Amino acid sequence: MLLIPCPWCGPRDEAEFRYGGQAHVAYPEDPAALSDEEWARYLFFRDNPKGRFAERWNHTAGCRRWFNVVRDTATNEWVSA
Amino acid sequence: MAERLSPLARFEPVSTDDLRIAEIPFLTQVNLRVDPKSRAAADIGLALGAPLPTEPNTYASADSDVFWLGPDEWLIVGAGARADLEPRLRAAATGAVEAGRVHVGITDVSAQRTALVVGGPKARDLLAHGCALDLHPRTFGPGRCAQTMLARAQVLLAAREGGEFRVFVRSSFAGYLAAWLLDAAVEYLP
Amino acid sequence: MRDFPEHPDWLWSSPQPKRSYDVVIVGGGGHGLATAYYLAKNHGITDVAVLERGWLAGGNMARNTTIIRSNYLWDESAGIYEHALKLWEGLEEDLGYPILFSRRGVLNLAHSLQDVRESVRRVHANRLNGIDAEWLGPEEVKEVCPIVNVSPGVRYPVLGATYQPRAGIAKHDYVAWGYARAAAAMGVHLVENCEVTGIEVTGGRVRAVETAQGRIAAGTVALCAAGHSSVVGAMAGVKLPLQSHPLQALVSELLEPVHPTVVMSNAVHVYVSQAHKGELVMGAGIDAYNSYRQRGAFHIIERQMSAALELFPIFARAHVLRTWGGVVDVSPDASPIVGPTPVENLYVNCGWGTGGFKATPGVGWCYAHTIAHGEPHPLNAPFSLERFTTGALVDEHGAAAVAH
Amino acid sequence: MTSHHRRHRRPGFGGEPLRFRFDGQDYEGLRGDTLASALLANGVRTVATSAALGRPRGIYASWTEEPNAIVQIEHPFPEPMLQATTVELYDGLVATGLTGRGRLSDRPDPARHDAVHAHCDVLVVGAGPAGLAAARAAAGSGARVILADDRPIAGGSLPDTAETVDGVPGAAWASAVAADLAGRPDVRVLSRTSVFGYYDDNYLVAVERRGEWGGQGRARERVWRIRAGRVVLATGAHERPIAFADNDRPGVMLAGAARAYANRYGVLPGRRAVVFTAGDSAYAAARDLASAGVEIAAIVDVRQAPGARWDGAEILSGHVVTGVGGDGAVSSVSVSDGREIQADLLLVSGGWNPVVHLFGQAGGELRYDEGIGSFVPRSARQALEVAGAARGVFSLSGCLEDGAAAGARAAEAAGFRAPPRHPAPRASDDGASDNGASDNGASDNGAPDADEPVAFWLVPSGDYRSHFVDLQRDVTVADVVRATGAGLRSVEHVKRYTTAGTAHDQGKLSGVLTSAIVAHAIGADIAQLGTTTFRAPYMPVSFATLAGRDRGALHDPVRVTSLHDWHVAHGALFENVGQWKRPWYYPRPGEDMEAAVLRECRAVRQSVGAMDASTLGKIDVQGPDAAEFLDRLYTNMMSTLKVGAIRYGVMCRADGMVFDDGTVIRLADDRFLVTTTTGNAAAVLDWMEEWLQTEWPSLRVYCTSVTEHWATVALAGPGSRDVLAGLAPGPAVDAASFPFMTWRDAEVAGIAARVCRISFSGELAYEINVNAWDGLALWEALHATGAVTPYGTETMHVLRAEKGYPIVGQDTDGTVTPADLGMDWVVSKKKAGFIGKRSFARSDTARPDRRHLVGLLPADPDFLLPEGAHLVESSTLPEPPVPTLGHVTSSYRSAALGRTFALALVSGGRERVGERLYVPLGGEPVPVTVTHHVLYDPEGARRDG
Repeated sequence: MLLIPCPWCGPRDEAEFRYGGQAHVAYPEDPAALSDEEWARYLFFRDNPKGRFAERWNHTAGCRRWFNVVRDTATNEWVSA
Repeated sequence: MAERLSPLARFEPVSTDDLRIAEIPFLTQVNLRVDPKSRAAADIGLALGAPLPTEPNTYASADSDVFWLGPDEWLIVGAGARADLEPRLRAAATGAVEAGRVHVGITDVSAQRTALVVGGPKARDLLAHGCALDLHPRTFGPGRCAQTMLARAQVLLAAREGGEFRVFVRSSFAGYLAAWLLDAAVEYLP
Repeated sequence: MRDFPEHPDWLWSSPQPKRSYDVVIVGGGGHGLATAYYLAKNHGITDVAVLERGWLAGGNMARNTTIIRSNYLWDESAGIYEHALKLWEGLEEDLGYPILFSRRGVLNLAHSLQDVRESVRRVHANRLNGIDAEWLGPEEVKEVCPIVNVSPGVRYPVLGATYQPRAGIAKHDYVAWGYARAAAAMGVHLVENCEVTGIEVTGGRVRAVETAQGRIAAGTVALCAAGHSSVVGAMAGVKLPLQSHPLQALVSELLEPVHPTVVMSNAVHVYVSQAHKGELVMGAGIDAYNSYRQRGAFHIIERQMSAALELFPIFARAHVLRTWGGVVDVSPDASPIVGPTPVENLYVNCGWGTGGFKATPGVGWCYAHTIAHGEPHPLNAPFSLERFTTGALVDEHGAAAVAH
Repeated sequence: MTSHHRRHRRPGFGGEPLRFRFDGQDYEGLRGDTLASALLANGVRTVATSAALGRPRGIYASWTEEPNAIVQIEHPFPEPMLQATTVELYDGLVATGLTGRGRLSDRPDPARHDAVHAHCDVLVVGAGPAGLAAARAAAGSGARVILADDRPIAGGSLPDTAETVDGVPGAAWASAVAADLAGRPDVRVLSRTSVFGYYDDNYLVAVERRGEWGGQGRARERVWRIRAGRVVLATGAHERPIAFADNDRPGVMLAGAARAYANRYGVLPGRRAVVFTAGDSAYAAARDLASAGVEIAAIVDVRQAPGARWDGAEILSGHVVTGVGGDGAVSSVSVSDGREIQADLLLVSGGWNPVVHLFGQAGGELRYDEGIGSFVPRSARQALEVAGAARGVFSLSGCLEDGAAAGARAAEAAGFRAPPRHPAPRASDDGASDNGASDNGASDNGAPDADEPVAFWLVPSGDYRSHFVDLQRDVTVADVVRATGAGLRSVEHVKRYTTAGTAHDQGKLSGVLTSAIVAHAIGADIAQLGTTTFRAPYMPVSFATLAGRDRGALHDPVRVTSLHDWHVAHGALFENVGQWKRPWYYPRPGEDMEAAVLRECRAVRQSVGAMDASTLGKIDVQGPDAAEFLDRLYTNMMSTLKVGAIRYGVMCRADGMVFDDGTVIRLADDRFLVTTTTGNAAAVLDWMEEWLQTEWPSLRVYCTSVTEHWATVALAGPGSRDVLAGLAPGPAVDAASFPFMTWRDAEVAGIAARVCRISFSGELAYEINVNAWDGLALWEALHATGAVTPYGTETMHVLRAEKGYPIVGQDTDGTVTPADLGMDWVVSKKKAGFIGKRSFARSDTARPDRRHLVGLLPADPDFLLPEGAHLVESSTLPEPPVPTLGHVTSSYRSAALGRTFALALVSGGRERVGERLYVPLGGEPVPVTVTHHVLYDPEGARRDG
């Protein structure tokens, strides 16, 4: 049970959150202008590093805010910003 | 015509020296969304008699209880039937909304949740069976509130004076949560 | 109880890696070993090294719940899993190793009307594909597995189940070691403690791998790195649509036989069999977040126990002896990716998520074919990287939420 | 029956006699006994039979590390595979020895189990000398402390010894410290509580054995879920066995365990003993046993020059035990000098292994310590300290000091200022110990530890087939050597080849020994070889304990609407839809499902029916940009919707596949009410928040769930207008004044309501929304008219299917686009963009032969196709695999059509309308005709009544 640092509510149990995967993946400005390959990149391809990973969480059972944190996926340690 | 009915209308309250569990039905509840730094927020605070609490996981009590739910979200709870609460809040915000770019979300959610009081010397022990928050008075004393999980239901939990807690739960989950509380309370009941 | 077959007196040697091979397989798990075996056996390609960063078959091959079945929904999936099942049925003889394939059937339980519809759909699809499949009502479920609680009073009652009689379990170490031993005997080099740290690509073509034991040149490099596929793929500049998650399993003490089959339930999140010696082997849910940590969170185990006792009250006083976790690589449509990459002579086999073990012989067979011929075998052709661009996904999500 | 093996009763253990039965024989023990100590007190030496080889096995250890004495409890409730050494004796206990396998009971387990969350600044695991000292130091700082210990009484192995602290017996000192701690307001002392898992972010789980069998509703076992600021692991050490011939015989016992039976339980495990040791600690054991009345025949010490001295027995230094004799249990001991010594007890001590299991679980790294011949903590990742024997500090005074320092460090790291140190307790150090069963290497003469125990694991021999490494799995040195001979080089491989370490004790005793023998066999360095991975749980935990109270009705929340009690009272059968209970149909006496549903359908098509639709998700969307926001989410245009009007909409995921559908009501220029499917209510709100917060923060919109604020009743059928008019005299309800897809505020039966004219059945219909508190009043008022038939989800499904309306999740499966559903009309061609639009242009998604939603009419109008059946081209099936054309998504018997019909997703289906296809169901494939998916009232004439 990870203890996830919600920037608003403080550290809370993982069970209160929904995982959002890689952070900083913006919705394309103009999807129609993208090739099928570029669109597939947006839809399906996300980083999956072993190590530091900027990721998103949503505090669904709490303040409902989305936020980004950095976690080491090899150790599950939180990396302070 | 039938009476109005609360979600736990058939729940038998518990009242022992160690533990009290009862529904507080028919509270007027309004969900408020607004930028806390806006004039609308200030005006609503004035109308409520106390500024909107901006410290996460706290609540303010004035005319009504105002619970922090998120950085731009509050639950305002008036005792009993207060049909005027939502229009009053809307009226308080109108000036600011009309004047500028601030917008508000004001929604009557009175029947969305019902409230339970969980009190008595064993209240904290009982809640600890299903709530992962640290409810020690050092960290969760009177004036603190939190949206969290209690057993497998989402709740808004608030600490009040005298070691009493108030639990707001979605109406559809109320029966489940009450049954769970009674089951967990077995060891604390005579 | 020592009616249990012994491992042979000789398994494999630990050669020093050569400086160059025709084919280098990255990852010495079940898939890597099976691929090496079929490369040698079916295609006569024996100048092969299987490079393993730890000990052979120590990743997901050592961590799964050994369920073997082929009752998948989509024709593409059914094709490759059924091919695997047919190979399983003759594998003991083929490898000359007692892999303990135990045909005991699998029940996939349905707990809601929606489950029932999806299950019946899968049964009919399976039959068209020549896969044995039946739909059983609750009483028939009870006949197949008397310890399942089919009473209508439980929170999510059993409304029926699909049944594949040819499904079963095997001993995972025996399977891996059988492939390893047979491959080694044909000249394949199995190199342990040989982590791949880089992949050399020049002119759009793979040339060599850098390893903990030095540079090894390779005509072809075939990735079989399961949970670590993204990491290895990145070494060659190949980005894969994968996310790695911990998946847990657990085992009880040895118990007298009570459970004659394999039971899986997506809705209640249970899959369990009683292994050859008597231990209950049970899979738990997947952790939601990306992680390479080979262990999951405890609340998932607690939830698993709650679900297990709903279905099997008799398990109440069994004990959890050991829990563990593997790292599974999950693709967007919960189906694998097997085939060529944009880098010439570099192949990927990944994205098996929670379903890799049962596919072992099938994927080894098809992947070896792909490597040997430079183009996919018809059975793995649908599982290309391109499908994410065209949208021709093989979406086993619904069926594979807990598919093992 | 008074036992001749019972020497005395320890103070603090009561002494109340308890009757028990083992293997069919009645015995008596004392309160405070374990089953093992009680059996030894009764002279029972053979307790179980080995699993693979059928050899007799006795009691080898004294606590959780026991590999041999595995029993089945038969009464009061059957429980398989418990260690006799950890079962606390109680009156009436019935147990049997096992042969490697336990037995599950098919009687329902009456016991209750629960879980509780706990928080502390410092968690101390283990209440031995180091743990007690740590807890005392931490508590003195004002930190909130939890001290968890798995034994019934505090002190770790202090009660196993005769040592003193501050001049009082160690056990008494420990209970005084524990009592003092327990009395402090912010300290919680948990006894009989085994910490068995150490997870990320200092989350530890423990099981407390509370000794109840369901009486008074008390939980028998409780899981503690502990979140700790800082952890002190004071988990002690396990004594290490030595592999020699027949080392598995009853009568072979760890020296520390024998000492524990003598001191803690007042039980003599034998009469005449030989001690076989590689270190000093066994001398203290020998001394204690001698003073308890056991004759020590000899001490066989593998060292040439033992540091310890004792003149109570002959010391055979530089020698080893080569085997034991006896018919079953030990009756003699063979020594390398050729002697055979008569003895019924052989005490073994190969050194001590720090208990590093939790440390390992926490992700800590180990190093091999030559000095103690075992693995000790090197570096930790989590916020923890290790103290005492768990990190190789074995002397009592060392443990006390180490523990106090660790406790103070932990408190300081957690933000508290530790008080000045207590004066260090004076320990007798005559063979001191820590939790678990650890012991020290201090010699009798008080000399410093000049001669540390050597690493000695194996007595060399020409035949290793009875040198046992893992007693429970019957793994011998010969098996390990066979594994390495097969080419294996990794301890993990050897573990799997031999099964060593996989039994009940998970290799607590055999783990390091196996590594050592592998190292020996392949000439490797044990430090390089390492150990196998440490995994939770540290000791076995029952399924029921972990399931806790999440069982039966509490397994998962049951969600109900405000009308639920009425449905129950009126005989509804329910369908589980996610966590919701929805009325499925309302059978009347004598009706089966088919009859009830046909009746309900007829009622709606011919008069009027009412359905509880309260479970539909409802989201209040407010703000100046609400219309723009919904335009981006829905495939169709919402900004053009007029206030007072309603529009049906579909949402796709970015991949273009249908995600949800529902109606959108415009309440004001800047306010909408969105409805979602029952199952997707939370997902849609999350979806909206995700886009608002992460992609479009500039949009001025707020979303609020109001699902349960409203009770929603669908009133459908040609008679619905009259029923509504009768109850709501206010507004005009004629078709012109209250047109389709509009809404009105009205009073219905005196209740403030929002009435929407929408239809999911094709009939004239209204959806009446009231505050959920008034839901029952509305529902009863509707039924009081006498005109209304309640109907459930099954009827709703039939009616909508007749109209070709898809159900998301039934007629879609995550691979279906709006175009596949024949819903091009719901996909805006004008909007610049909406979520999913780009995906429609992908080559596969734009394919003309995708699966389309179509209707099917079986050639036999009475034949009901099974939902999930597939379609093929020809009436004769070729050999498999046969490609499918698609499958039946919905299939019903229609009262209105007077026949059966189905909906199906069929490859290129719209181009196949009129074609004959076949449904193979075994036997002759069933012929069906493809039709348009709207089968009933395709002109929509009925919706206005």
